[in-house]
Amino acid sequence: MKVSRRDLLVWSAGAAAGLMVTPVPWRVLDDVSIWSQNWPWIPQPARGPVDVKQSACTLCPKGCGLRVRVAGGFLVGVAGVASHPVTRGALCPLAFGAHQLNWHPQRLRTVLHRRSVSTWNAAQMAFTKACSEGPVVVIDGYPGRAASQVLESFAKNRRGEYRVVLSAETRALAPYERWTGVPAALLGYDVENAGTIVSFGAPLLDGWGAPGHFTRLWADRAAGMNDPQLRLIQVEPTLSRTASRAWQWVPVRNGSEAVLAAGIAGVLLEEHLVSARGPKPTLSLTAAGEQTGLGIDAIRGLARTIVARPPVVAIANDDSPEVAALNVVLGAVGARGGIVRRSRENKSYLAADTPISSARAVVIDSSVPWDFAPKTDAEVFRFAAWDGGSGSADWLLPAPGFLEEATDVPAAPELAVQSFALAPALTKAQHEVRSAALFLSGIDSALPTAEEIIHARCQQIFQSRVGMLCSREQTPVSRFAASQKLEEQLWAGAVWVGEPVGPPNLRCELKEWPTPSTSTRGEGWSSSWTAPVLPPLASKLVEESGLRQRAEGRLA
Amino acid sequence: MFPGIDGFHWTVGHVLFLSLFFAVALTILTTVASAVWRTVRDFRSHRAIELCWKEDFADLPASDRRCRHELAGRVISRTCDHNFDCRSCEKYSKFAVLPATGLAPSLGLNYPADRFYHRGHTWVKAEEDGTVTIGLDDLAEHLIGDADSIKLPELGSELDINQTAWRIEKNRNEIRVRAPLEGTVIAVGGPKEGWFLKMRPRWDVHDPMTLRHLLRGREVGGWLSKEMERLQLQLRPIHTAPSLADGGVLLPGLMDAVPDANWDAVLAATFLEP
Amino acid sequence: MSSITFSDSRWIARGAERASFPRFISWLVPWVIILAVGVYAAGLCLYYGLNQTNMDNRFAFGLWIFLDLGIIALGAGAFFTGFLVYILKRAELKPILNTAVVVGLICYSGAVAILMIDVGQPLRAWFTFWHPNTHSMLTEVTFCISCYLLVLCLEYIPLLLRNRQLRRLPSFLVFEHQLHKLVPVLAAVGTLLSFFHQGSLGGLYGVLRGRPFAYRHGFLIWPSTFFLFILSAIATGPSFLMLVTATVEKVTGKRLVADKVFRRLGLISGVLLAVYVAAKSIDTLIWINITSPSVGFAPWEYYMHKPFGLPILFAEIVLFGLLPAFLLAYRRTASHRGVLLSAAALACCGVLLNRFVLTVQTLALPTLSFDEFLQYTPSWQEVASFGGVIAYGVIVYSLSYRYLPLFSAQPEGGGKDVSGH
Amino acid sequence: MSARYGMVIDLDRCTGCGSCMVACAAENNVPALPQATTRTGLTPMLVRRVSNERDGAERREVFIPILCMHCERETPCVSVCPQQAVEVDKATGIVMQMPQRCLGCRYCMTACAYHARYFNWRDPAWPAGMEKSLNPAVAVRMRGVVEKCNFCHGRLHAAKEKAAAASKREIDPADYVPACVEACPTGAIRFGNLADTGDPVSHEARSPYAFRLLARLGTEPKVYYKSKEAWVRQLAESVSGRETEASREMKHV
Repeated sequence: MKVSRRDLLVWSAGAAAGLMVTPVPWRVLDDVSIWSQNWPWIPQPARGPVDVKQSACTLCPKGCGLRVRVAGGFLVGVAGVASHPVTRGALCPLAFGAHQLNWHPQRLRTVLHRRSVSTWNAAQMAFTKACSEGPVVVIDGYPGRAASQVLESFAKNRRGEYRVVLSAETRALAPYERWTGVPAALLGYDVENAGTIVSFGAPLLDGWGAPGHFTRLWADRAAGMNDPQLRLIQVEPTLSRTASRAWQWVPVRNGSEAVLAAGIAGVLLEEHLVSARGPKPTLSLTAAGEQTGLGIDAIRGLARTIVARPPVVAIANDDSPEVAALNVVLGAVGARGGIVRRSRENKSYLAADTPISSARAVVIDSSVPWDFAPKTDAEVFRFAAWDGGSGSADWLLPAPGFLEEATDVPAAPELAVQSFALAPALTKAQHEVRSAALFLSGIDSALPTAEEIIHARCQQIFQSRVGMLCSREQTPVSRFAASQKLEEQLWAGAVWVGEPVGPPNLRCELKEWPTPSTSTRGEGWSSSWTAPVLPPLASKLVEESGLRQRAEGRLA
Repeated sequence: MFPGIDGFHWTVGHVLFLSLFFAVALTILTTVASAVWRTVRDFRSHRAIELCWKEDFADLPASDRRCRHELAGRVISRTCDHNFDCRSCEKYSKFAVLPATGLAPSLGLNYPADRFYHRGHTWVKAEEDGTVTIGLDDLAEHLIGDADSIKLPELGSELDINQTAWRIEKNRNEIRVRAPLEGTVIAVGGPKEGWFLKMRPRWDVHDPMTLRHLLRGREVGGWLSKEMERLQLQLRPIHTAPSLADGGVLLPGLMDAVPDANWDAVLAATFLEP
Repeated sequence: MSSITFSDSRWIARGAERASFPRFISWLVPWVIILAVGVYAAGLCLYYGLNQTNMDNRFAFGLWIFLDLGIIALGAGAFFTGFLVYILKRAELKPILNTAVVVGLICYSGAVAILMIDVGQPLRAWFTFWHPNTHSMLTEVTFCISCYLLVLCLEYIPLLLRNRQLRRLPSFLVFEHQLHKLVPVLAAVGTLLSFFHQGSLGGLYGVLRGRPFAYRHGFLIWPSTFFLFILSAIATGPSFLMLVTATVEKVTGKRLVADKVFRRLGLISGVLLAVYVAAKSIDTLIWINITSPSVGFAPWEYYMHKPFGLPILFAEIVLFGLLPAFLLAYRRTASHRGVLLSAAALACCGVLLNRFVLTVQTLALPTLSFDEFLQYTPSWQEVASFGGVIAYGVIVYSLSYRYLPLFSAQPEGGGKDVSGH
Repeated sequence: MSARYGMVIDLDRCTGCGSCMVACAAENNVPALPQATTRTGLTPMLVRRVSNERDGAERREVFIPILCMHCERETPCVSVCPQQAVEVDKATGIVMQMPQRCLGCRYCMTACAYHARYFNWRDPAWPAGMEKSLNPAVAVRMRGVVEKCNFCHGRLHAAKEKAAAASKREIDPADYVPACVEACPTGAIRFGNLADTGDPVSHEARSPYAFRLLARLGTEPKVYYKSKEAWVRQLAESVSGRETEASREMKHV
């Protein structure tokens, strides 16, 4: 029979109706809802039991305590350690995304020789050759570690130099090193006992020192109080984060902080507001009043306010000698709540930025900030976990990334007391990495290994019997029966904190008011961040919220 | 939405909202369903063709829906309201008695008086044996001339009145000729035979009621003159118009003679296609 | 016409004068191009996601929602005419009934199409039917619009089946006949649905407690915007129909609808518009003096951001409200065709402006005291899909006008409706 | 008994470091997409910098962490969602967003007075291998759905499981601390059960210095702020409630 149009119509209508009573359409709907929930390209998180380990952050010399979540051998989360004696659970915003850093696209995965792919053997041969031909300079960005010791002794053995790139906080302490003879790296601010802190542009609440150390102190003693125990006075041309939260903000003209310091010192001495004797500033008060744009009365008032609640300490953002001198006038050097000596040992470092006269090779440890480039024509062997791009080295050698190697963590630069912690490796690199220390001990078998040094350090702490071991509860070192126990606990995330070296522990000679020097200032909120890259999640702070600007130059 | 789906909980809102929604949805679906069902029913009860004709009739221009009595000149002007089916028209007898003043079929067209004529330009001739013969009337013949092809119904097929009885292809125009009355096809002819169908009507052909709806006598003349007028109007742009106007002989095979007239419209009008 | 060139005359209603096929095509071409671009843009949005648009977390709604609200308001003519003709038995409006249905179908299908692009997960659109939140205005809108779109299709079918070729199939013609008999039911249902979703579209913003600029007190569960939207929609729907018809008349150079129909539409539109303006003014006063201050927002806040100054409020109420209302309703002015049409245009602009203010200004204005006033310019993808919908409308209408008996009462053709009298 | 979890954020303690934002993103597997901007980014916890609009020494600034306020009364986003993808958890008072049911209509975003809801404008993506560093406790949201803060619901879940394992009915408050609270270096963000009068947070919420943003909208947000500075407390109000250049000049008009 022939099918008429009508038949077709009827047939298709019937088919459509019939289809509705079959499970097909409903099944399809159901599937659609499932498809639309997990497309193949939506990444699925790592599986496996999550265990929580304690460690310490090694991304900058502040050594914050970390509570790290690990799943299937991968880091899946970072948090602070509430029981940590210094950071007290705080971390810098960047650290919370640090567990993603090892996967950063800019991760250095192979040895690069003049930006072209090479091998570890080639690097080793090149370096041994260089060593045989001349002296070697080793540059470290994080002194005081076991690894640092390895680097130093290698340099010594080779009649080379061991140099250090100091953190902004330490550099700011340079004048005191000149006047007291105590290395800046061993000085610290006794902020716990300070009554008034005058900050000359130092970002005290914005990345200065160990996160959570000062900020928590400020939060507990000052935040939102009309008459706080701790008076934070911020001297800064612009309304910075610190200034906006400070008890008082002194908006001076740009670059006139030092002048203000001199002005204040002048008032203090003239009105006998301080007992300590110090050199009289050459600058007249009127001049100070003009140059700072504050006026005489404001400066007088400020001087009186400052001394109203002792002890007082002035903190500079750079190595300005005037601010240091103000501290001398205030009698804050070597006094309680002022600038104190952290430990009795005496150890000074050669700053890295002084020109390198004669060297055949320069080794740069991965702890050195990426934007530090040595002034030299020697062959540069640079260790780095991330490739910052610019060709500042002949050799780029992939170093362990975040928590990929075990290391020890000495005290943060601005601390008033010694501290010591251990950071166990919690994950493995996906490619071959070597730390500078490991590389050098491969060249010179006479070198002690980092493990031995750490072991020895634990021994030493155990024998000294001073200080506390802080984990959930605090245990005096004297309580420990054996060094192993102590070491175990340290590996498990406990932190050793020494005791303050009782004052007076500094003698400061300053005859006349210093002349201004070329100052080096810290760059800002992420200045102590050594890696050339930021954790991707930092984009939340920079691009997605505009809460922060990229610090110019670095972390581009 | 339904009990068992996660996160479901009855609330007054649900009850009101959903019942309202389903009421609406149900109404819509019922409407469609009933429309479909009625359609099917119409086909079952053979009312479909009648309905189609009603629709078509309704869509004819008023000028094509003149009452036969107007054509016969019994009334001045009257539009048919019975789809040309005078058998059901109660007014028919009222007017039928009036004297017809219409003119006899002329214009050189051959309209034998022993035949009945349908508005679709077919004629019906009642035979003694109770069957009828059906053919195209002269005007239609003149228009079409020689057809390219003709599709006739199968023998024994039932035809309803006004249903398409046969189709004629001419110059890529499809002409659908309407059946003048209902019945069963018992024989098919063609142009050569001079007739197209022989049918056994559904009702007794000798009963005057059976063929009442068809034109005859003077009505035919009136009707034809109207048709000629219409043709003239539709073909005016063409120069054959005078030959129509002066009552001259209508050209045979007009479609070939005047190929570029709007034949689509002309044929539609002639064979009662809206 | 010569027998070589293809001709679609067999598909055009007998006796209806239409442009030649080639001319018709040349008219369609530009629109088809616009439509194609629109479809491409929409494809981009579906494939790459809504990052193709310039919407963002605060401007979560953009051009598209304005388009939806706008065309749905203008499409209200469909249900309202149906309501007048079938429920209130205003036979004199029958001539524009068909065109109303087509316009309605275009507006609603266009709106639904845009909505499907606008949501982030179109595949989950049906979830709303599966887990409806009966407290959400959007649920009401979704249900009603989908139902009403179905109704409009059903109302369109009889029109479609009356195409000269389709009607030749007896089954089609009979079905058309039967369906047409039931259309009043559909008209009633459509009226119900439309009243609800036109309202719900207004409620959409009226319930936004978090946006004091849009938030309104109301009656029972419905904020005042619910009723205002219904009013404004039915007030401008007829005006839009007038505009469409007039445009068609201009394009085709034919008189399709008698002037009295126009004047009747104008009168209805004018009177309703007047009522709307009155209601709107009262609502605005209540909002300025009670609703907004009660949640701590001084009304002047809303108008201190350029370009959304007080002039907008003035334009909405007077320029696009009172003025056209008067022009449409007053016999003297309404009898002048030009005035009538420009008044209708004003009325349509008014409803569009109202929707614009409610959608765009609401989002642009700050809520938190430290928010900034936002600017937003649609991306080309948004604009293109917008244009696509317009083109789609023109094309569908052109096709319908050419092949279907839209204006059944037009002098040229036959028609069911002239047989009535 | 059912809890009413809420927060008190001491704005005097907030230094705007942004640790909470990063910690939140890391905890909830929020992608960091290179194309994201301040207007299309995903920041369920967002710290905003606000000034008193004065100049010179007069100028003051404050940092305001903005997150979902978990409104209690007529929760705007809940009532508007067409398909119950947003719900208030009766047991905790937490406003829950169900990404797997969300249609992406963004109606809830327009309903939120705090702009605390974010839309996934793009497919979530991480550099090669980095997906191994995602938090296993939280599923990644797909493109085209809305997300927001849910008080780290994953952690609540974990705490409940822990309690159940120890066959306890109530969870130990110490076990349930949202990531931002944990991360805050100054302890500015405090989290707790407002229903429990013994809870220090519910006590702080009643302090004279505590306030809630746009409280007059009447949605009863459960995130409180605290500041001793009057101008900061004024921020709770709308523009008119706040002394600004704009408001002053407008009032003259």
